[in-house]
Amino acid sequence: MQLDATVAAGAVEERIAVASNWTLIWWRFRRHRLALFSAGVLICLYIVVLCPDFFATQDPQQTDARQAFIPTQPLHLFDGGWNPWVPAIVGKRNPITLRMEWTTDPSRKTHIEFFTHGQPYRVLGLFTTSIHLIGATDPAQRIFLLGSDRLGRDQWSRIMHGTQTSMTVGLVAVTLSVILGVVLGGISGYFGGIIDQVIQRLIELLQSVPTIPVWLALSAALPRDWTPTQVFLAITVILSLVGWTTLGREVRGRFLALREEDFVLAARLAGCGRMRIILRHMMPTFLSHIIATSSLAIPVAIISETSLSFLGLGIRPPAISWGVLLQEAQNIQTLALAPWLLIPGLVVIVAVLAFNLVGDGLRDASDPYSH
Amino acid sequence: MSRLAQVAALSAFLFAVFAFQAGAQSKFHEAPALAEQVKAGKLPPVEQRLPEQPLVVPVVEKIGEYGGIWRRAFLGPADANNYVRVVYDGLFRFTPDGADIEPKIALGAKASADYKIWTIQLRKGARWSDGEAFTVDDILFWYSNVLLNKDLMPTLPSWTRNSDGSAMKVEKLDDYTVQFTYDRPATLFLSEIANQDGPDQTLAMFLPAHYLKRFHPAFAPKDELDRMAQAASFKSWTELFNAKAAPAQDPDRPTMAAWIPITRVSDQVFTLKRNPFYIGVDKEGNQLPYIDELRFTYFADQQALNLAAIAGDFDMQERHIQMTNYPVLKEQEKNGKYRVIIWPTFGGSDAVIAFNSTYTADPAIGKLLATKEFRIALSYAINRDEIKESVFLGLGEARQPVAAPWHPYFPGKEWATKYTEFDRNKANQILDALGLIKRDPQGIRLMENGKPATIEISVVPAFGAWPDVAQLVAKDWGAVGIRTIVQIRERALHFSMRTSNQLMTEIWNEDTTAFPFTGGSKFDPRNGPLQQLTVGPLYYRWLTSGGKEGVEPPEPQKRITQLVDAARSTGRDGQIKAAQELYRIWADDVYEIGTIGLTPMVQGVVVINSKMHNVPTTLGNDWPLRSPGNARTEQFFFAK
Amino acid sequence: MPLTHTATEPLLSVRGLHVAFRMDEGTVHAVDGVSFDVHPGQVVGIVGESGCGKSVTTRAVLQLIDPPGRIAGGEILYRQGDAFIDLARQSPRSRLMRDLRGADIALIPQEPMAAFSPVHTVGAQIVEALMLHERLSRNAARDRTVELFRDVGISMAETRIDAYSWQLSGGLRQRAMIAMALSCKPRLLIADEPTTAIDVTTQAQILALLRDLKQKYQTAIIFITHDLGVIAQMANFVVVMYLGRVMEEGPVDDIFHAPKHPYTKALLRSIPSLQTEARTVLPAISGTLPHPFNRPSGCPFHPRCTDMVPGRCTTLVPALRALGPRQAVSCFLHGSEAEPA
Amino acid sequence: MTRYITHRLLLLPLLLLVYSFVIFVIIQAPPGDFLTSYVATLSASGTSISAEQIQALRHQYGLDQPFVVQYLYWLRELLHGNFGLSLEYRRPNADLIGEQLGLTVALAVMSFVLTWIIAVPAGIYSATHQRSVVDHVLTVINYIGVATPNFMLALILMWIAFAYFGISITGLYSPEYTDAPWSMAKFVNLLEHIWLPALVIGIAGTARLTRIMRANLLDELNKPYVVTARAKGLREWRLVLRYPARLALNPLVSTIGWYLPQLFSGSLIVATVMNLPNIGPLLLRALINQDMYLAGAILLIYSFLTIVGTLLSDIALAMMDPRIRMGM
Repeated sequence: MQLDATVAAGAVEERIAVASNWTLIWWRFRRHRLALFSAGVLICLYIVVLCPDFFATQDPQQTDARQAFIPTQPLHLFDGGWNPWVPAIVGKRNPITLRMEWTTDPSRKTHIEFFTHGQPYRVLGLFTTSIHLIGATDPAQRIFLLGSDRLGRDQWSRIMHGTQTSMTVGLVAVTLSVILGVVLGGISGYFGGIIDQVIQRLIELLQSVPTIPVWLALSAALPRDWTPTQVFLAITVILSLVGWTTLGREVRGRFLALREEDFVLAARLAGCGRMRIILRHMMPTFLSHIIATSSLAIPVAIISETSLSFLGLGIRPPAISWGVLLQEAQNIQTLALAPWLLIPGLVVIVAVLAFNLVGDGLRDASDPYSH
Repeated sequence: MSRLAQVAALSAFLFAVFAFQAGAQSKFHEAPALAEQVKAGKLPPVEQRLPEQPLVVPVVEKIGEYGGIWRRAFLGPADANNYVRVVYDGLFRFTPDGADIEPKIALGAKASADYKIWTIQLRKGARWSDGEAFTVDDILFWYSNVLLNKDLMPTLPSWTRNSDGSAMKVEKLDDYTVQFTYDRPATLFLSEIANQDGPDQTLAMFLPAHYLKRFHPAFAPKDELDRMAQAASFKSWTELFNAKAAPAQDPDRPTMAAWIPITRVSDQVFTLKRNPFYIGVDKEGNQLPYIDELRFTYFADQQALNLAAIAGDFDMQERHIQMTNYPVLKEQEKNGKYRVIIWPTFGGSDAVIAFNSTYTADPAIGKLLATKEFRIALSYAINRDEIKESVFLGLGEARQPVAAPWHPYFPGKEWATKYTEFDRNKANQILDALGLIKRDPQGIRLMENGKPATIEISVVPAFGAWPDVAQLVAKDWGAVGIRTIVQIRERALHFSMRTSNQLMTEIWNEDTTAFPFTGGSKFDPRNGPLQQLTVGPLYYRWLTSGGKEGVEPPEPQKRITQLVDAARSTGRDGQIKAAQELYRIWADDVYEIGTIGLTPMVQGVVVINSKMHNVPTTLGNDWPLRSPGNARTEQFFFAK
Repeated sequence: MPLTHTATEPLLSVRGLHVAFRMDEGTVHAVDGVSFDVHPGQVVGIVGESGCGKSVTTRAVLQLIDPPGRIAGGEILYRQGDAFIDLARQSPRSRLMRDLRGADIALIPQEPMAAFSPVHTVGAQIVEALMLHERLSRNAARDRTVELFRDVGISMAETRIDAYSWQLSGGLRQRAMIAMALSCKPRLLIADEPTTAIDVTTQAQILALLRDLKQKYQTAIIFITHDLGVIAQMANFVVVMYLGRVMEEGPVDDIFHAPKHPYTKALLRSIPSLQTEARTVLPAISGTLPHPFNRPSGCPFHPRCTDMVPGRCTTLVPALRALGPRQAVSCFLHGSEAEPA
Repeated sequence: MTRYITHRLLLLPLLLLVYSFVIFVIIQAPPGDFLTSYVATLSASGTSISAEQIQALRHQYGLDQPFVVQYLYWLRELLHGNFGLSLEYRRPNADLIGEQLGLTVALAVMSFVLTWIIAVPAGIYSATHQRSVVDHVLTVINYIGVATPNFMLALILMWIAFAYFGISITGLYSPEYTDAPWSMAKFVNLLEHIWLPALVIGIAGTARLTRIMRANLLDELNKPYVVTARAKGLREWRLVLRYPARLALNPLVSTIGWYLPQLFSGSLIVATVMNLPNIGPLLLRALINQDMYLAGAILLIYSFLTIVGTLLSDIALAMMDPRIRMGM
């Protein structure tokens, strides 16, 4: 037994000896089972981002007055053998309360299929297909896996499209603020002196201006004829303009500390150019840290987007984002009628949770002093 | 409106006679709290507080009981009209059905045969809420020192103008009789007077001279005024005066209403208590109001307000209640100990799509928007039934924005429902006929300049489920090959774009349909883009600059201005004829596409405490009627 | 098999101590069957390269092993009066252990810089120990601390006790640390490489100080170092460790003059001495210290051993064998038995 | 250190001047002005205000002046210690802010206290009992706490309260106490209502703080001075509190200053959703209605408090950590 362990340990050691920093990080990261699982969740979400239409059962904007406020339709996989279906529903308006009331019709079932043909869509702007992950066998039949909203739009499909918007906002905003933060923070930390002072004051200024009015002002100042998509992109940029400061500070701190380290000094003595020192020597030492910090910043951006859209200041319908979907749930009264409209909130929580877990896992894994 | 005027005068006379008899025959009664103050010597007895001929207010169900606090909600200082509507502190007021005008603070009014001279009779012995006598001097103070003061009133309101633009003449005949003289027939005089109760933070046409003189440079030393203004952070005496003259901003300012403010509209709770000198009694001689106190609680958020309403936190509230909450309200009736009733609006349409016929930013689009057939096609393309079902809970009817069937101005069913049937083929045919035949790969029709026809609907999320309507309409228009972008905008942004002629189309409601000739009617292109939607900001400029700027309006629009002018100086029958013609033009030329009308969308869902009585089950519901003020709120009461 | 080297009863007797760290990659046996005795007033030096388990051994004595490490076997017998207590069986948080720590057994840690809290004054941290174990009032404890500072040769003791550790020089810091360790007159002092982090001159002063204090306080010392020169100056008895195992132990003279184990010999060869000619290259021990997970089979030292016997040394683990009354070695070359697998 | 503080204080007026300009630019950035949005509001009920009247009001309020003139006017008033008049409320801004200040601060202090008295012990427990069941449970709660937007939490709680108990939990008092004078009963009523919003506002902060406390303490627990202290024979909890916890708190203390502006501004979204009488909604409303002097006053005070808060943080940190104190 001792021998086996020794052999195994030997194999381990050999690998460690040749492992690059990145491989080490990956090994350490792999040990966090929750983080690994969360990374899986995020990958799934980003697959949805790539092609929400494939996952959507129908056009997310398709309205039908007579299919408003349909509750969730539970998916059944077996009906005497593999034959997925959802219960058929019938609804009528209550003459007294004027509420649409839905009941399942036990005599009928709506059969559904996987990889079925439905409404055509373009994949990444490359080709057109009409294959959907899931859909009713009869294409004319609409199914509402997660219920429908007040205009009779399918929440499942809307969440898929909202995922695309919100996850992209998070990613793009954080990428931009990472670039800004690294460049400005790096400049500040590397050169020091007056440049540092100016950038530091700028950061303080940006940090002390409350975000909501900045947001209001900027989003109101956007060109008036922009479409919701353009506004959406602009909002992403704005989010990153506000969000880079924290990272900028961190990068500066790291630069300040690193500047004094021996190897940078050595590189300078060896006559390396400044840019080269930054890119070749300083950057790699905290790249992993930046990645970890960024993955923790994405959920913050997502929550910002959600909150702002919720206030009606961010992304606006007919564009779909998680915040826009949650705006429906803003109305307690709607919630009383249709609690399933809170589901997008759960999606937000899951995504943010996953980002946080992955971020923490990455941070732990990338910290060479962790044990 | 001659019939209205005559009715008003006659009813005033009848009321007066009746009231006189009531006063002579029976002793008056008062609220227990007031009786105690009388006993303590703090108040004169009720007989001395009431005018010789009190206003006798008919009750809806039964004679009420004194006491209670009427809990309501408001959304802050900009919601001061909430107060205005509840107290309806006017010389005259609209009757509950909105068809007539009845005297309130005034005793009656009489017009000369040519409607150029109006005489208003005040109630002898009527008093302000601080006990001072209310006389013609209070109207003259307004006339000489407010209306004719250039600092306070840089431009004259249209109803006070003679045909040459100068102000009408106001003369005191005696302490209780005042005479208004115009150089034109002023047939709509009473309708205007019934709205001179200080709405929109303007000044009422009768002001407590004894209180306000100390804030006016005609009576007070200038340096003293400056000192007072500065102490209150005001820049000028006019700001000070305006603040002091607004009851909602100054609790010390006496009013004539049934309840008087004791806190300010800028407070968390805007509280009003009964006016011990209120001029009204019920037919048994009980001085009104029945309810002791009115309490408006501030809500920062309309959603929170609605939630509180569902929980039964208000005793009678229709303002800011969203129609979409009707089902929840109805389901919670028992738990919340309230009942929910519906007052459908007077307005012809609760979501109209208004077109800017003078849009210039994109000439190709502008040309389409100004084309009547194009608008007709888009009207046919809308599936109104779907809008009705999903936005209006299945209430209301598909119609153009014209007066309601029960109203004398109703132009006829043919016009009310013109172009409202859902017919995509017809829409496509018309669009094809307009030359919009070629389409891009997405199926969007190409305009003559080769660009896809793209229309933007600008919509403000504040006042109704209009964004939903916009999205439904956008989908329908897309289906006939017109790409439609919905832009949900902040109110201020939307308005400044409207004023600067940047909007293509917008969604609003037609809430003053029954009043095309008074106030800031939306049908009159001369009222400008502040009131009037996007019908054509450049037409407005042309009309107001005497043809120097802007774009000359087409014949039908010019005809509308003639009709409005005619109605202002003609009698009731002439007004009805003018209005009907106006609505026919409106529906024929589809300057606005009506969708669904006659729903309770605008403050028409009423939540009433189960214990509250005398609230009418049907009511003319519109802003000029000051609903619920026209329901005679002073006779509402709580059953013990 | 306890070894006896003097007639007196030992103060501390470590018997077959095992300390294991259970990690996700596997279990590391940081200390693997270590035995030695400490007698009153005696200095026991533990030598070995970094990671050989010397520090862990002494931490085990104080029950200060952090998770995931734990004492996996063996005895740590500490004499109190006439009886021995097995410290290995005490809970780390027990009252008994807490009473022993600082009062009976004190520790001088490796890095004086990090061993003091940077936000508390040095004096306060010593006063705390005095108040805890000696039940002194704050003022009395403070006076004692000033005395202690003088004892360890800190000038301006009254002001220095209100200094923060980072305001003191390395030497002063280590003196303060010694003052703290001695504050409650411990019977056993564990000095964990006390001179590693300080410069050579100061090092000599500190060693002299420790020697003086040992006399004055009659304290037994376990002295951990990788520096054989220091051992020669300080220790009475030496334990040589490699990869958690004792390679050789014995009185300082025997170890230095008659080393038996190839590892001890190699270590001794690597220190410069006056006999060594200048500019000769010191022989380094060939090979590198293996990774803890990669413990060699058989004798742990065999991959680096010049005298290694293939077969026997590579597969079997030699047990510690007494060579004389006081010296012992674990090497097949010197007649060690193979340990049962 | 005194020099350092004086230096920072001397810089304050200059910073405020810069801030006042930035703020003015921001609040003036959206198109239109107060009257545009006022007209828009009135339009909901069919306004009868004419374009001429609006123009007259615009002149009266000075909104027709060029941007710079308006700014200089505002600045002049500010220099006289006058925050100006709210365009919407027609009352001095200082009064309006003053009225809301008490409850805003009460709520913020409450959530601050809740945050800290929950987070610090929880963080310490988690770190000292790493990988215990409680640690795992706390970690899960923390993650969820951080991941839930607080307006969502407010909505869910309000919905639960409404759907299952049929009550509306908006506001800080029962209706009967809203404008009642202060009394014991009103205070008790306030306490009954305030904890829920305080919790909602504080929950994300609590989760974040717990996580930071745990991580910091874990770092500190591995430092040699902890071993030294342990070797001294200190009781474990006493040792943890006295040494590593103290050091782990330092980075947190440096964030305390950030609470100062928050005390003042209230939590905007939650306060709006839950209808709390708070400066947050006042600001949001002022911004949306372009009541620019009110918005400007609130933002300027906010910036001022941010600067002062940062300074206070630095001072607090210096008091906690002698290394920084001596370094100043």
